[in-house]
Amino acid sequence: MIDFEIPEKIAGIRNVVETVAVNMMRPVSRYFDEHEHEIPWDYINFMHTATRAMGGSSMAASEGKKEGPRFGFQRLAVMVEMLSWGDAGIYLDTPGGMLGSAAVSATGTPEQKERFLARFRGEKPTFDAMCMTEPHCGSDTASIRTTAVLDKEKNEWVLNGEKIFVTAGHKALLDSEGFIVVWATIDPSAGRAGMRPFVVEAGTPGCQVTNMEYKMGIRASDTVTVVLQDCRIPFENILGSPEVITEKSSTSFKGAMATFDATRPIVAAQAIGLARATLELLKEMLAERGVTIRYGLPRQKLTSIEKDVIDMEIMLRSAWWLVLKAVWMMDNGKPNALESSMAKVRAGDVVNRITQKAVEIMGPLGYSREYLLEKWFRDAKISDIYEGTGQINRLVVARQLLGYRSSELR
Amino acid sequence: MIDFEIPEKIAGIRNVVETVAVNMMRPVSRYFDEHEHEIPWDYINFMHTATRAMGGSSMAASEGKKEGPRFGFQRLAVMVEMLSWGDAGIYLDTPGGMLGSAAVSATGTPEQKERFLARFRGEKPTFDAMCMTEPHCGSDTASIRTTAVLDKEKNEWVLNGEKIFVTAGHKALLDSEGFIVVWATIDPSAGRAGMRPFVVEAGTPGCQVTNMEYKMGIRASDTVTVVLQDCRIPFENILGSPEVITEKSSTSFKGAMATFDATRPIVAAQAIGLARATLELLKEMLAERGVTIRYGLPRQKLTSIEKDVIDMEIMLRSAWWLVLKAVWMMDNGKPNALESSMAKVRAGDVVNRITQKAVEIMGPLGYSREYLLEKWFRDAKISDIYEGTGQINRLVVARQLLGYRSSELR
Amino acid sequence: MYSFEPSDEQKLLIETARRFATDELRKAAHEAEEKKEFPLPLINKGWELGILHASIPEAYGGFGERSALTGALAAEEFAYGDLAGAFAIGTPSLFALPILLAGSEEQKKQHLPAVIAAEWKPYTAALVEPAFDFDPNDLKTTAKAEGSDYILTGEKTLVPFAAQAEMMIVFAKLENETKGFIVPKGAAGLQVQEEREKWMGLNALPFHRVKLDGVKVPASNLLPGDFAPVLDASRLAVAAMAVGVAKAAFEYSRDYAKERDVFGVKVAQKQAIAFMFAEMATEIEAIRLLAWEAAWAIDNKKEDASQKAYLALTGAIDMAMMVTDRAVQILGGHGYIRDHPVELWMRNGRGFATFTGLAMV
Amino acid sequence: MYSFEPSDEQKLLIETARRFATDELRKAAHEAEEKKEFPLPLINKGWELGILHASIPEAYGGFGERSALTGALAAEEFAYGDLAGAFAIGTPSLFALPILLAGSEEQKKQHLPAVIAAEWKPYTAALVEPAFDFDPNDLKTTAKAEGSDYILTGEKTLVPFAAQAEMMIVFAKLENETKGFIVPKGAAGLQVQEEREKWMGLNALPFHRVKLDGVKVPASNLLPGDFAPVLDASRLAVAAMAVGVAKAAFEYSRDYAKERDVFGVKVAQKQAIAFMFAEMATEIEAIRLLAWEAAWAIDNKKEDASQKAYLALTGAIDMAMMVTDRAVQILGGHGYIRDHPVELWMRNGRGFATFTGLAMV
Repeated sequence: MIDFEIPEKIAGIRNVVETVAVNMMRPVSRYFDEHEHEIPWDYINFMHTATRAMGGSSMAASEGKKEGPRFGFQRLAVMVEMLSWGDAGIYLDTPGGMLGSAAVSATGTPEQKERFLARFRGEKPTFDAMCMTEPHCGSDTASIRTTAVLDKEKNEWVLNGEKIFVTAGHKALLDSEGFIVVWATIDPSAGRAGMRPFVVEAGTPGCQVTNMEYKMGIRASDTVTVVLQDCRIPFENILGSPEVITEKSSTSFKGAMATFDATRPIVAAQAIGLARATLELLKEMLAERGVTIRYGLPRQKLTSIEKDVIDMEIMLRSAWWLVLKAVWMMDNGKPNALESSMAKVRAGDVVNRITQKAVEIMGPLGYSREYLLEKWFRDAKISDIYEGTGQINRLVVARQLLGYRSSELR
Repeated sequence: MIDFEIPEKIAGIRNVVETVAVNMMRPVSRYFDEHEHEIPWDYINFMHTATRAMGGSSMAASEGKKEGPRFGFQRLAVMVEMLSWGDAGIYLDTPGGMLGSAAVSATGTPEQKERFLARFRGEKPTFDAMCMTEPHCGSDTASIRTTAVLDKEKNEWVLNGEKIFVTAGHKALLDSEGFIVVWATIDPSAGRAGMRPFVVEAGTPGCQVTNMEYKMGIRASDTVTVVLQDCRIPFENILGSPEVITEKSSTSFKGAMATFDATRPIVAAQAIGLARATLELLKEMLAERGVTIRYGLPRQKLTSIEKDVIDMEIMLRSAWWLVLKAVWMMDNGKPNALESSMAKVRAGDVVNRITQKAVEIMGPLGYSREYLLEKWFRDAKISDIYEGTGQINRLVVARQLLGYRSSELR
Repeated sequence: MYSFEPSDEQKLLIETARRFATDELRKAAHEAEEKKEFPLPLINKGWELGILHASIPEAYGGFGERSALTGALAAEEFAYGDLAGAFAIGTPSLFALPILLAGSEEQKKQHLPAVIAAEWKPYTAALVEPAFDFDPNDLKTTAKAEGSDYILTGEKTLVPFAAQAEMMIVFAKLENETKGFIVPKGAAGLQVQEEREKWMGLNALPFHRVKLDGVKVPASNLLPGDFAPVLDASRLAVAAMAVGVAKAAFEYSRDYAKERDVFGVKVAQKQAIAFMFAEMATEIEAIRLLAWEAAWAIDNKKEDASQKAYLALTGAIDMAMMVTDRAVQILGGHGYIRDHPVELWMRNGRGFATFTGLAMV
Repeated sequence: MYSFEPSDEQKLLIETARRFATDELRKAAHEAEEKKEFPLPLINKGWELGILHASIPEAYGGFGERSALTGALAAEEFAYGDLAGAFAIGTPSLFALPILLAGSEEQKKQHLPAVIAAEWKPYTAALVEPAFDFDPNDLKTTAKAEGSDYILTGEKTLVPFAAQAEMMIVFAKLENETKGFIVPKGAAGLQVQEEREKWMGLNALPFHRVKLDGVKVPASNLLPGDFAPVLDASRLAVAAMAVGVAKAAFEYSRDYAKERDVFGVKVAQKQAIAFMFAEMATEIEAIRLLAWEAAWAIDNKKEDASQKAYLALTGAIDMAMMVTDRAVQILGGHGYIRDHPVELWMRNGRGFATFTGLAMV
């Protein structure tokens, strides 16, 4: 039965998160935008304490196999949307389980999940990160060059390589006892089939943060380069069951892709939160200046601004439902590769179109750093880039629609 | 010295053509749209008589090698724009030199030019057509299957194959003593290198018009299928110098491409004429209903309609200058493959966006067959399809911009 | 609780409607358009599926409660088959649903059973006016109270089956509000222009200009209820149909592009074409969800249901144009000739900006 | 007679300007933006190219006649190097050109030689107002005649180098028309806010809020001429600069995409990316031609020159946003970090909707 009513449970959490967004994020949005590489510890500590108080280890979606309907990903999407409405950069500093732990959840053994994820329940806020991109490759994750060689004597993996664009890598490795998940190849000649995820914990010798990026937006979030130089980790830090080591298949790569099916709608939810923030502020600013939007009129009777705002509403709402449908499918165990990439494509588009138009509409006020519109314009752009660019996601969508393998549609 | 003033000579011709468009095309536009496959003889006879009276054989751009600046293609573009402003479908019925004779002009020997083009100076209006597309291929002209085999004994070419989407083919073969230019391969294994253009004259046995298309728009123009079945033509009807026959190069294919460099801006000019007609009528209809466009205001003060109309003006004018620049380069002997495809891309886009928006703005009046807007919407679509789709032309543009051969950018 | 899955009952309906749309409507569409006539037996066959009947309570001769959502699901499927067919089959709804939504108990009792009895009969409604800025909430057709009567004056366009219709609802402005009035065939001052109106699309259907030259109807013919739910019902229906047409165009062009060779591969294997499909499908799904949301809001009597229906239709107008235009583009020259349905869908596609009032669910 | 080729003289200028833009401005841009200061020596070097001087007749100390077209050609090249630099170097034009275009003979004689003598000095102008719907033809800043003086009241934003400027032109509404007034540094009631304004881009330049609290200037400080040519000069300049920034973004992303591998080929070999480039280049060229047409119309005193300048800028606003956005997109993650210039260009790219008044040619 089709239903667009937010589940009560989620609505409650949403209200709580809204309070956080309003009181702990918005007031410091500009500060952390202008003080790049400073860390919003107040927000982080609060979120950590609150999550612990609520008995959870993180915002993550896992909730065991209970009876009845499952809401984990829907709840996560709603929370992320609201936090990103608060501040898209600060949201990325939320402790306790981002993309790295999503990979652990998706591909790790029960033992590994306990070993790596338990830390998020600890006293101090702890972070994780995903290391995928390398200097020579962007979305082309199959051409990763970081190597993992098994030292059989010591039963250790030796990692060598360089990873860039690691979101929250500084916090995971240097500001907490966190970990990163590093994608590396155990057989450079095998392409995708050789790719495996490895957990490298904070403090591991040979694992260094060598660079922090200066970015257009989301400046409250750190983006770093991680260099692995003869970095040794225990044998058991390869994610998944032992057979992944010898089996030359792309199962494990598919694991990474499955991670994306789960994380893309969440990244899309970030975009939506930011887009909603923008549209709401735009309407407020306009209303303060006597411009209200007359819904229901034929286009011929609208002003240019009204038409733009109405188009924004259409984009925003419809993209949000795409996101919710994708996570709802996730919660209900339906394969959602198509829907999650659709949601990402659409949300990445929409947030850019909305923020770009909002800045234009508000003229000098839009372009000024006195208001947050210009910041959100800058924050927005990342949504169409990370976790697969708009182009990569269009490819994924097209392959699903057309029934093509990646060799058939490149 | 950059100059946007229309040359006096062309301005004069433009005025003449405008009279034709207003008096001989517009009044019968709807009639020929609703009576598909009827032929507008009044217009045709008038144009033929007028062209002869002015001493020309056709509208075509050739004007010999005189001293001083050359205007041939600029003049042609301006005339075509105006005729297409009159009626895009009827314009295609203009006698005396369309794409077929463009190919003869571009690739034929002097003897061939005289032999094939003289007929346009005759008493009766005469037509020509270009046969490129085949049922299995659209823009992929390199995969043509129509064959030309030399019967050395009789010194004749024997053509076999089927050509579709032949514009004005019925008029060239059945309604006048015209000709068609057929692209066929003399060596099916050679790809592009085997392609040659052949002239098949009206009345040649084995050359049959087998089908007339019913189309969305430009219904005043005939689009036919031509079947060649053991169709024998004289050896001398292969366009170009004798060496083209034996030389296994793609020179001759490049000849076809050069034809396109000359014809694409002309097809773009058609699109512009139609787009201008639409914008003018739209503004008139709006003005009659009390809506005028306030130029000069910031977007924030515009109505939705004003913004749309202003955007249309921008699109239209800028596309027109792209067209003129492309033909100006042609006249000045500058290579214009990039510019001519840019003009086609832009004009094909623009005419569709303008006609689509105009129909929408005028609501029920836009959708009604009482006005010409809906017809122009239908006529417009062909501009982004024939003479290379918008996609093919984007490829051509991109290859030029990026310096890629077609094997590098497919 | 969020859910994006139709109920089992709805799924059954979707399947039935789709089968009818695919096996019958789609096959008749081209000839109907070219011959400018939609075959009556086929209309009747569609009518017998009982979509409208399922919206009318038993008390008035039907067998269900109206669900805008169910109606939208069916409308999408019908339009997926053929838009003219979908409009034709649904024409009696234009009369019945305003009565159901805004009529008095007496009006319901009097008219609803007659409409849904047995055969499809052309009951219709006159909403659209021949103005570029036609606004259903600010009509130029007026109604004035005169004693116990109302006098209707104005001009309507795009009235389907007006020449044959037993009765029609005429919408007019009464004291700054849009209201519906039941006008019987042959009422004095009611001039149904004999000649059919000609449109860019929908040539299979008879549309007529209707002039109201002081048409007098008794006060009891005024539908007392609000116009808003009626307009919502129409905007939703038209939005859902836009989704149906777009889906048809998407699928047809996709199948074509997967079959046809170009430069040694299939057309669909070209990235630029494949991206078009990705965007078309995403846009279709986005607007479908928006339409569903509007339908759900209507059924659950949400305060902002009208706004949602408006947004859904506004989005659907652009989506349908974009998708149908691209479908033609992808077929290239083949898209431009009338042998393939995409050119018809593109003409339909542009019409959604003007079709409010031609369907209701 | 149509021609799309600059004169030999113009070609020389383009080359000189481009060399300076590429070798000097472009290289300084990143640091200037990050350090929030544009190096004065570089401004002076650009100034010495004498673009403004070539627009001022000898009688006023210059060495030429103003050509909007030549100015537009130079503006494109400068902005191609760096927009902040282009604005900085051209700031004195904001003062000189209104005087040239709308000033009295006396004003020209008095001020123009001073402006173009030797070193670059920050003469400026205050046009923009802090309102979302800022309209240069309907200013909120007012001028009122009082005896033989004018009283200026209002608030201006985005005034470049306002704190240092010797003099500025303040535009205000006088009897429903926009007029320029020469306001000297330190005039009573002239409040230049000390703290620099902060914008999304152009951090290299000092912009200040300026309040006019009943600033009194003598009648002789009113520029008697029409505002229209001044506005045209600014719209054209900003449009040409948008073309320059877009061209920079196009070329940079093109070169990047031709270098970088993805899935075994170069990024630029992907059809979807290649199509982006085709559209970017086409759009840039289209708007460039529109700007040239406007410049030509201005120089040839065509009646519709104002409309053409307006259309060129309006088109340029969208074009610049589209092109710079795509350039970032094509670089992906690398486009988002400040090591590459495309992110700066994208921030500039959005600004063209607001930059009218910051440049004139």
